[in-house]
Amino acid sequence: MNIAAKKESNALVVTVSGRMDAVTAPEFEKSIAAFIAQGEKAFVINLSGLEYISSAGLRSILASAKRLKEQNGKIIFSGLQGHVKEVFAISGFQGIFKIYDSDAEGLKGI
Amino acid sequence: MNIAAKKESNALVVTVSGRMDAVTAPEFEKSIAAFIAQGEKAFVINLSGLEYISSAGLRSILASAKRLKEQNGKIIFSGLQGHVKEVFAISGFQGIFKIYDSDAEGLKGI
Amino acid sequence: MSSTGRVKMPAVLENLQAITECVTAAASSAGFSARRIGDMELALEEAVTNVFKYANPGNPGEIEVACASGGGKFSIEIRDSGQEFDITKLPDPDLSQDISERPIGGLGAYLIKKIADDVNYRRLSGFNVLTLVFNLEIKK
Amino acid sequence: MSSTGRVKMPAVLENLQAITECVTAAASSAGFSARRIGDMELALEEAVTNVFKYANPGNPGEIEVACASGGGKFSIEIRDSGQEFDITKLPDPDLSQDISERPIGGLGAYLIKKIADDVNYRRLSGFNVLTLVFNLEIKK
Ligand SMILES: Nc1ncnc2c1ncn2[C@@H]1O[C@H](COP(=O)(O)OP(=O)(O)O)[C@@H](O)[C@H]1O
Ligand SMILES: Nc1ncnc2c1ncn2[C@@H]1O[C@H](COP(=O)(O)OP(=O)(O)O)[C@@H](O)[C@H]1O
Repeated sequence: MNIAAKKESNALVVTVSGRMDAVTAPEFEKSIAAFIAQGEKAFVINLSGLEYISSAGLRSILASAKRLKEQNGKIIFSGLQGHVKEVFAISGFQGIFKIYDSDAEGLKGI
Repeated sequence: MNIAAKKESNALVVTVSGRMDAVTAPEFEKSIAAFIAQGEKAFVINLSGLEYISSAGLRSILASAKRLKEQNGKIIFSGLQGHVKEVFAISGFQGIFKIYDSDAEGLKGI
Repeated sequence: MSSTGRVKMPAVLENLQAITECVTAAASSAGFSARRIGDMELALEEAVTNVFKYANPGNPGEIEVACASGGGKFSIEIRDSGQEFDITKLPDPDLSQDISERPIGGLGAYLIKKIADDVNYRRLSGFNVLTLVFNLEIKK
Repeated sequence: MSSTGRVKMPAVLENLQAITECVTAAASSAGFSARRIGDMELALEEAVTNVFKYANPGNPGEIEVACASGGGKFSIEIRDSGQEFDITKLPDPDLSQDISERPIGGLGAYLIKKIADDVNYRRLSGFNVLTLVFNLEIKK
């Protein structure tokens, strides 16, 4: 898994690529927690380069979203592909998160 | 396996990276044969990015060298690393081929 | 002709990748698409991480994963000697709850059931034996 | 605790990667370095491609590869039902010949013998059983 962040005017765009599995998912949660500690409150998570996600990944996404919600923050997603899209659909994450095709649309919608 | 070629004044530098195994090695032999057919007679084979070689790789190297020898051509090697260096040593290829640290030295020595 | 694979290892997270690679390599040689192999990988990860996390509280046990292709199907059998537990009996999670209400976790078994074409559990002389079946043709 | 792996597949080049990945995954979980795993991969490739090429002239048979770690060693057992052939009996190649004299091929068995810490062949009820052993400590 690789995590890269880019500050935009109204949100932090975090691009996650590779695999989010039981081994790597905790890193994602830690990164988001660190950004929140630095004062970030709005996140666009770009998953266009994410090839694989398991329930461990969903777990760290939901934990991050709960933490943000408590602080009136926001987290939305962009660029979901094949397998990741399917897992978001099956697990109902498609219904509880805002999902956009691109970062630009996400930044407008946030 | 990835093969890239660059024409220098006195030789063609062919950079081979990745893996040269029973599945991929025949591609190397085919590429060299095609370059010979195009009139190339002197080759510096840069193996600095080659991670793995098996006897199938040695086979296609020796076959290429024999073809070149018949036509008074030349083939030398540069940049061998760890595993590849070890396989060249065990198989005696270190003794029958000229091996240089860099392409520049190879181009001088050819 | 059929292809089979089998691994037996300590049931710890460090072995997730080794177990997964054996199974996906066999599935790939059986002719499944990369996409469907990703599905299998997911169901397998969910099943084996549950064994890592819950089957042997206190000290890690062993896990054995066997896979076989044949007859247009590919089956993965996960066997552990931990406490008896049948994931097929778990109720489905409530997917309508929003972010604050929704419990963290509880999706693993559900993903397995949704993704595999067939899921079968047996308790066999002290072992949990979970079998996941994937049809060679794309599901549905 | 020990780790074991086993694959049984049609003995064709298309399965080289699947066989290799199972063994290297198990070796990696057994704690070998990437470099030593590369050595194993080489010895394994040489042994299985010989089975693919020579064991069953005409129609491909099956190959079974089993590996196990334990006692500071990792062993790989390659089993096929092809014609009886003992690579440990092959004479070493002449490494002093120059490019024009040197025959193409004949290095596979030699590489196996040089790289594995121990090589053992048995003919067992119609099967060739070749065992390659690697010590956990770096050789020599
Ligand atoms: N092998 C097992 N042994 C004992 N309990 C288990 C086992 N597998 C799952 N469970 C129980 O079932 C619950 C649901 O499992 P699962 O759907 O995979 O989600 P999660 O592991 O994220 O909670 C777990 O929280 C655990 O309490
Ligand atoms: N499993 C086998 N069955 C029959 N003959 C074999 C087998 N393995 C190797 N041989 C014979 O031994 C020779 C040397 O094998 P090897 O050292 O691996 O080199 P290569 O395969 O490149 O010739 C082969 O050319 C072949 O004639």
